[in-house]
Amino acid sequence: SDDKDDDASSNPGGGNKPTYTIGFQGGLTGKNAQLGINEANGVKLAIEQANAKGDLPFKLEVKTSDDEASPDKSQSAAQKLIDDGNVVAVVGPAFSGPTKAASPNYAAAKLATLTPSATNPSLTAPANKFTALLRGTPNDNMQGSGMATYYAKKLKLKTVLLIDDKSEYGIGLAAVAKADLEKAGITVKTESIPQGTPDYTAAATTVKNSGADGMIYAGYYQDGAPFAKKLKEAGVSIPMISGDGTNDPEFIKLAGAAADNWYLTCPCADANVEEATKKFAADYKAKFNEPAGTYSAESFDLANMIIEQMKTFGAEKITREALLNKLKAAEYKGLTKSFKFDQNGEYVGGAIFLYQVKAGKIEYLGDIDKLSAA
Amino acid sequence: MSKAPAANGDASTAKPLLELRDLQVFYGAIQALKGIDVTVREGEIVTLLGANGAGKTTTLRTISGLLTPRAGEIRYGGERIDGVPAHHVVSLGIGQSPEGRRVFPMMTVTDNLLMGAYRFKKVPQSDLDRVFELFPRLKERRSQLAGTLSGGEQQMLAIGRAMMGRPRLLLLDEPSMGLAPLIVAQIFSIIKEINAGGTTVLLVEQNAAQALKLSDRAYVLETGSVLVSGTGEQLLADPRVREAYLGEGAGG
Amino acid sequence: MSSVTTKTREPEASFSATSLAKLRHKPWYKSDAFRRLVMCVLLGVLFTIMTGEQAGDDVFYSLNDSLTNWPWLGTWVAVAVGIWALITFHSYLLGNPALSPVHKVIKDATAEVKKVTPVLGRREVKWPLIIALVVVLALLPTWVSGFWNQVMVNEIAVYVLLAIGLNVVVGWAGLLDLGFIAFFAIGAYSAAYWTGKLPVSPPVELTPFLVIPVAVLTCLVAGVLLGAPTLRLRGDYLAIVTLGFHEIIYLLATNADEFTNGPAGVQGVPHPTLDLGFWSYEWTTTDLEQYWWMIMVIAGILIFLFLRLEHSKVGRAWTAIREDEVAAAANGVNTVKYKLMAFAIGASTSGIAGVVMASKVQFVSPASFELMFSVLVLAYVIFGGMGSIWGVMLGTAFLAWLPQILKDYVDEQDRHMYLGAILVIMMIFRPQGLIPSRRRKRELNLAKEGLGDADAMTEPVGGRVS
Amino acid sequence: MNLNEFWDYLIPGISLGALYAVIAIGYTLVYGVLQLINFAHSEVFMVGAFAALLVFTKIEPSNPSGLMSVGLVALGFAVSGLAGAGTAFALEKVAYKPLRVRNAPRLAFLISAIGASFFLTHIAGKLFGRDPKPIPDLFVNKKVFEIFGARVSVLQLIMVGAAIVMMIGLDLLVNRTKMGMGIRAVAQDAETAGLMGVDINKVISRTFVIGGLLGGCAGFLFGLNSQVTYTMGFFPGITAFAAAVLGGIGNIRGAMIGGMVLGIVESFSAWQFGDEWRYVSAFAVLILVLMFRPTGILGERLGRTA
Amino acid sequence: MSNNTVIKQRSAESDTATPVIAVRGVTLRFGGLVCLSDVELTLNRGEILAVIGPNGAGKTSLFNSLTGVYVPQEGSITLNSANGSTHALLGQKTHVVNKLGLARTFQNIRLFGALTALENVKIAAETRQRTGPVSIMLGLPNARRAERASDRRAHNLMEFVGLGDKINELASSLSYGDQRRLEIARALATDPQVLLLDEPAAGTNPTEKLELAELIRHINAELGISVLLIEHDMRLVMSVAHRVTVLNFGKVIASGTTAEVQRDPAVVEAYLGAEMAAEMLDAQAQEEE
Ligand SMILES: Nc1ncnc2c1ncn2[C@@H]1O[C@H](COP(=O)(O)OP(=O)(O)OP(=O)(O)O)[C@@H](O)[C@H]1O
Ligand SMILES: Nc1ncnc2c1ncn2[C@@H]1O[C@H](COP(=O)(O)OP(=O)(O)OP(=O)(O)O)[C@@H](O)[C@H]1O
Ligand SMILES: CC(C)C[C@H](N)C(=O)O
Ligand SMILES: [Mg+2]
Ligand SMILES: [Mg+2]
Repeated sequence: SDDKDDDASSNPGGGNKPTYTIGFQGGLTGKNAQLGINEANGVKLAIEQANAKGDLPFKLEVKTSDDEASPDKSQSAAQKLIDDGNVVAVVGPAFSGPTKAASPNYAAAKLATLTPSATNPSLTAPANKFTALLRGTPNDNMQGSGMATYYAKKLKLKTVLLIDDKSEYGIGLAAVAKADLEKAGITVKTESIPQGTPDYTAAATTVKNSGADGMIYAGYYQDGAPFAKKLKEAGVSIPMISGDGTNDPEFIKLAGAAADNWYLTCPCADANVEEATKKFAADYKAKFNEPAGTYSAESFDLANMIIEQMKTFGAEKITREALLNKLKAAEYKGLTKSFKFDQNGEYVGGAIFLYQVKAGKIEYLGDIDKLSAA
Repeated sequence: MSKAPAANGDASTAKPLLELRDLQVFYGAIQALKGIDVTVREGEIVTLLGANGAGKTTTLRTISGLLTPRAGEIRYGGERIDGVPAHHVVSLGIGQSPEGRRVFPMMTVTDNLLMGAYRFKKVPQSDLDRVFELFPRLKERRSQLAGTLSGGEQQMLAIGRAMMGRPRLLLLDEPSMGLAPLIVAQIFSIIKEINAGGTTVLLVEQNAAQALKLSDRAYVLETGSVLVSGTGEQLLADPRVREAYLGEGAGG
Repeated sequence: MSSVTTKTREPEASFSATSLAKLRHKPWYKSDAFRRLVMCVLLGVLFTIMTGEQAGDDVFYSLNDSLTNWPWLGTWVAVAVGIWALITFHSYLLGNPALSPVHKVIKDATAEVKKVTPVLGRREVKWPLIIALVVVLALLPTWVSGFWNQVMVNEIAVYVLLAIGLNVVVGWAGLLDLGFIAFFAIGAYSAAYWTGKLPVSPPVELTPFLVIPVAVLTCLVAGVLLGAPTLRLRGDYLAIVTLGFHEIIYLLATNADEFTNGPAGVQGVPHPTLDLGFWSYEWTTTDLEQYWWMIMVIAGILIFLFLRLEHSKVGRAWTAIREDEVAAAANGVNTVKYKLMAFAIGASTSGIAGVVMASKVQFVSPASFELMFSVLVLAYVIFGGMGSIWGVMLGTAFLAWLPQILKDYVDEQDRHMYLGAILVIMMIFRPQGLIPSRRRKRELNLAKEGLGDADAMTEPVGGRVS
Repeated sequence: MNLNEFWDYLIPGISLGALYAVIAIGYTLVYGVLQLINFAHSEVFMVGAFAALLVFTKIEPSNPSGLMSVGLVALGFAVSGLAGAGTAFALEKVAYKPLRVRNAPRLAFLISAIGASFFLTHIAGKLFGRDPKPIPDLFVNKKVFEIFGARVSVLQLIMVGAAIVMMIGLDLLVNRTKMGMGIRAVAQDAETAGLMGVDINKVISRTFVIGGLLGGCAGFLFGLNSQVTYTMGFFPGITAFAAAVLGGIGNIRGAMIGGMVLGIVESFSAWQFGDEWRYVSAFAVLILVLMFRPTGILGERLGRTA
Repeated sequence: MSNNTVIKQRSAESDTATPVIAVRGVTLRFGGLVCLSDVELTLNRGEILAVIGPNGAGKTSLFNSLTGVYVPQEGSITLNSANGSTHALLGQKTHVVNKLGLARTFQNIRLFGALTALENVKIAAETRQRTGPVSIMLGLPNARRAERASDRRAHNLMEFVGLGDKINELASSLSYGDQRRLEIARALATDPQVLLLDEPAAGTNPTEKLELAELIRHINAELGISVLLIEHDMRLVMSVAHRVTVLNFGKVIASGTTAEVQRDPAVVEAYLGAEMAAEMLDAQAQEEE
């Protein structure tokens, strides 16, 4: 549903400006609801701030649509946005599965969807004809290979244990990492430790007994944190690396000291270094009384990217198709990274950055390729 | 079987222990009792007779608080007790052996008996002994699960269990149902014995001939109303009763 | 308490007129009116929390916020007390609830309905009505927005199909099935397999319509495979086994990546096509009504077939098994056969729904088959009124529609909270469901009188035998 | 299969099994008395965990050890147990009693239970946030013991110890006290129990309270072992219910055995086949056992039989 | 439409030579408890055999063993059909036993309460029909024909047991005595050779008992069905049974004609009691006069 606070932030300029809506589709209930909520909030914040600035030639609203992270609920969630003639572009869908289910509908409606987090590589395959989908994030291939590179080149490990969480995200990431690790001549052992495992003690024992000298965890922080705790208890001290699903302050909050020394990758630049991101974090916390979470900032960026393109229309009426075409060609420098798409809607560029948890803080180490080359 | 001294003479003058006045009970829209009056005096054995569905069980269940009458009253020792919930009625000294025995199948015989004394904080061994004395069969089987007892044994247990609550008034619902002839005879003599020990008994029976022989007075119910009432002998002699409830050629 | 003391027994429980009076009349704090008041106030507080702020990082935030938000809290509590007062004074003032105008309105209304029902049952009224209903339903998608079109197909119609199937298992045969969505999954994966979209390729590729019979067959077999070893189980034992079966199927879909592509799912299941030689038709992503009509036809056929079953030898045998399995067997009913039949029919219906879903969404992944959905379909069926096809259809439509319409009124994240509350309230006030079947209603009435169980699912394990 | 690993996996299996057992008892007790799957029991468990979370978030213990830790853990049990008991009590009054009074069909109870479960889950999500939250450390000393070369953490000892104490206590309560006898009697024949002077409503309430108490404590332990979320009840709930059935639903000792078996099976299957096959193995074992023993390992006990 | 068209009639003459059911050396145990021990029993074609004995003697368990509800550990149970074939019943499924020709009633009435009286009977009658779910779903003519046939048969049977006017009442709303009759009608609908009645008179009053005795004789004489009867009411037993077998603690302690059995001291001691025995002898003497 629409956010109640929207009216509060309505422009002072008055009545005759047109109103446009930016949609958001993601899982607000169901499994991993928190991720969807993080993203929705990012979008809401962007729109509130844009309206508040008062320099827009139009008024903006936001419309969220919950797909419960389920593919079969995705089409109707998408349709809700498609039906609303005011919706000119959509941030989302958040998850790859729902993205696959709904993209044909968006394509037919020529409604731009900029996903901040659907990372499954196959989404941008031209054969899909997902012509309205623009991926605002490097896909799993890039992160997975980043991890592999670091282990192979920098740490020079022999055997790596690769663990996925049986989520779509986790297995995607793991598959790529596996291929790249093997390419680098590293022996790979794989395990799956699904989300919501009731007790990670057995899993930690498995890691301990595996004989690997490095571990990759492809999953989210909700599961990574208790796992990290048990790993620490088990006395596992090999290098551990995880992706953007874990790269979140919550990880440290949940795992406590057990998070120390974990490497975390992310296609996103350090969210804490720059002034702008600090302001974002503060504003977010102020509005939603919780710190910005995974993908909040990316969603914020994508919403702003849309708004920026909308501004280029000036007084002209904004149509979906026109906006879609502009977005396809656009380039935008956000808080987290620069956004640009190739002809398939795939994210272009995308360095992967490495972080490490040290004494309860996520510290920025640098561009993973550069680090590995060094 | 010792002939217990007939209490007829003084019972008729004893003060009433239980009085039902114009009792009306409904199951939803169905009226099961259409205003019955029954009196049980201290020390008596009173029998309720009647065909299936006449309302005998309903009467007992209303007395013990499982059903609430829509009209009329129940007086016990002179005080109204209708509307008192079942688990409090027991503590007034009204014990019941329900239709179909209803022993707790997964409890031992002893535990079943102790359940009968649930209202007491402590149960004296003598109470158990008294029941075991009445029913030696139960003593043999005291640690057997009640569900595995035979029908007759279960019936004994149900009566024994009711006795454990030291009732002043004992309600027995068809204690002879489904029992072998030998056991039926036993049960009746035990009822007599219990009564001789000072417990007033309200008995519901299909087995009219035997019940009437044993009781001081009796009521015949028919579709929720009292049809005839009188002393045991009177009813045994009543042609209507003889025809409907004793069948032809019933021994007397 | 299996120990026994030898001390003298308690003094005989004594009772006096006053103590008895106390027992006969509840003290004020136990009175219905007072309890209702407490309940209303608590509900007021609860409602304040329900409509309060979403907590985030700080676990106390929402609690502090709603319980110190006096105007808001006060309003809700006042409303609650107001409602209480209305109810209480209403019945006090009138003394006799029968005098209440509300009561009268309800009574009149039911009387009217009772007058109308037999008329509705008459042939010359019934058929025109049914035809009118079908026409309205068929035209429905052309009147509503694309969103509701999607909802009608993906969320409502597919689940209505499922509910029709589950009704056979639970409503008619009385087998408590908590894993029904497993067959839905099998249907959907069959569609993906036979259209060549799974990592493993099929011997021949089929179009979705041709997959339907194959999926029906597959589910039939799966239903029998599940049914056969579990037939000795009753009630809740069966429930947990079916639930386990669901989990196993779900986890196989998730874990057996080589066959199912795991959690990533498979994409591109084609839309159905119809080729009659002289005329061919292809369903598309954008023609939403077409799917609605297709499901209407499928549901129509199923209803046509199943309605016959209910009042036939088969339906009666199911009822017999449901009520008393030993007695049924003793009268020659082959309980195994009929139970398997129910499982198989239910499973195949579910399979059809799976194929439809797969080709509509064109994407199949385990996420559509979570345990929660099994629980939900069961809730739909019971909510609608087990055993009555019309009831379960209505119940499903309502409960599947509800979360969608709630989107416009409450925080999307909170929808399940309201759904849960509605389920509880509904079961309190209408435990038999929206439109219970006649037989089920009778069973319920019998249960109310203490003669047997309303759903005939409490037969002691192993059965009564005498 | 080397023997060291065997112990390595057995021990977490036992501690997890102990938790399942404690939750399973809640199901079994309620089932025994009301013949009802208390689907919302998993939310009682969740509420217990949140209660502990709230208290410890307020207290913010810093580096507790020694007696302090003991006190905190005891506090955790008290708070979570009370919260669980309270929730279960309210649940019975709101979601079940009205149906009981109306003599509703049993499946209506199931749906009411499911509704209550949804409601509690999501109101907790709203009230406490939807992100997982950690219970602060209650003992810095995570000293690990070794048994047969396998590690045993303090928390595991607490889990198993608490479970054993609760199980023994409950077993005594049900089999040795007057209240327990009342519970058993109501389970077997409620109406007749009433005729014996048992207040049926009170017994039912108490049963819920006891089950809730155990469930709440289990929630606390579970939260301590990992973290607290509004959806945390669902899977442990399902597994514990399976455990109750596996042992013979209605049978308290059966619930204990069932819980243990499932905990160990899960752990061993994590070892042998991988963590993703945990539940598959657990349910496969459940189905197999029920095929050969349709009334569970120990059969029904509290409940009625023919 | 007369009964004969639907209810098959068998030759009513009591052919005492051929046993319909032969129970040989049957032993049934529950754990340590021996419920039936080496039981021998023969039911001859056309006969009414009463099985009596104290509570818990194993009478109902014997019925359960005959009908496949229980599977005795030892012994054999054979059914000799009217058409000359013989079947081993031990270990057969309940519904198979029923198909072979054994129908029963239950000690505690077990009707399908939410169905009408007629439907109760139809269910049983339909187990003899071959129509499958597919033809029913499609409404094929054979399914309709079958439906009509079972309807007719059920009507006739209801008429036969004297419930012709209660066809559309709910089974649960019938009076106790009528429910007993309905159970019998339902059992008859499966067209049995042998009818097993478990305490059909329990909880009925003397008048109803007389009517019941009449019905049992009717079933035996008119339909030619052999009857195995468990009953505690000695008057009923004596008035209908041709022979009596007495069980005690799972063993057969006596077997013979009614007169023989009531004089048997073991039976008197274990079951009848001296008083009852004397009473019965009296009654019999009166009747003979
Ligand atoms: N729970 C119930 N619900 C509805 N009607 C009932 C219920 N119990 C009994 N009745 C009806 O109330 C009437 C009286 O029944 P009741 O059980 O008191 O008869 P009874 O004299 O004890 O008969 P029986 O000899 O069969 O035990 C009957 O018509 C019966 O059908
Ligand atoms: N399923 C069972 N499990 C254990 N014991 C059983 C079982 N069924 C029957 N029994 C026992 O077998 C014995 C015989 O029981 P049965 O019901 O056959 O007696 P009966 O002769 O029919 O008695 P009644 O005349 O009281 O009906 C009893 O002691 C009974 O407890
Ligand atoms: C992290 C998530 C919100 C989504 C995930 N990357 C996916 O592709 O599904
Ligand atoms: Mg009665
Ligand atoms: Mg018997």
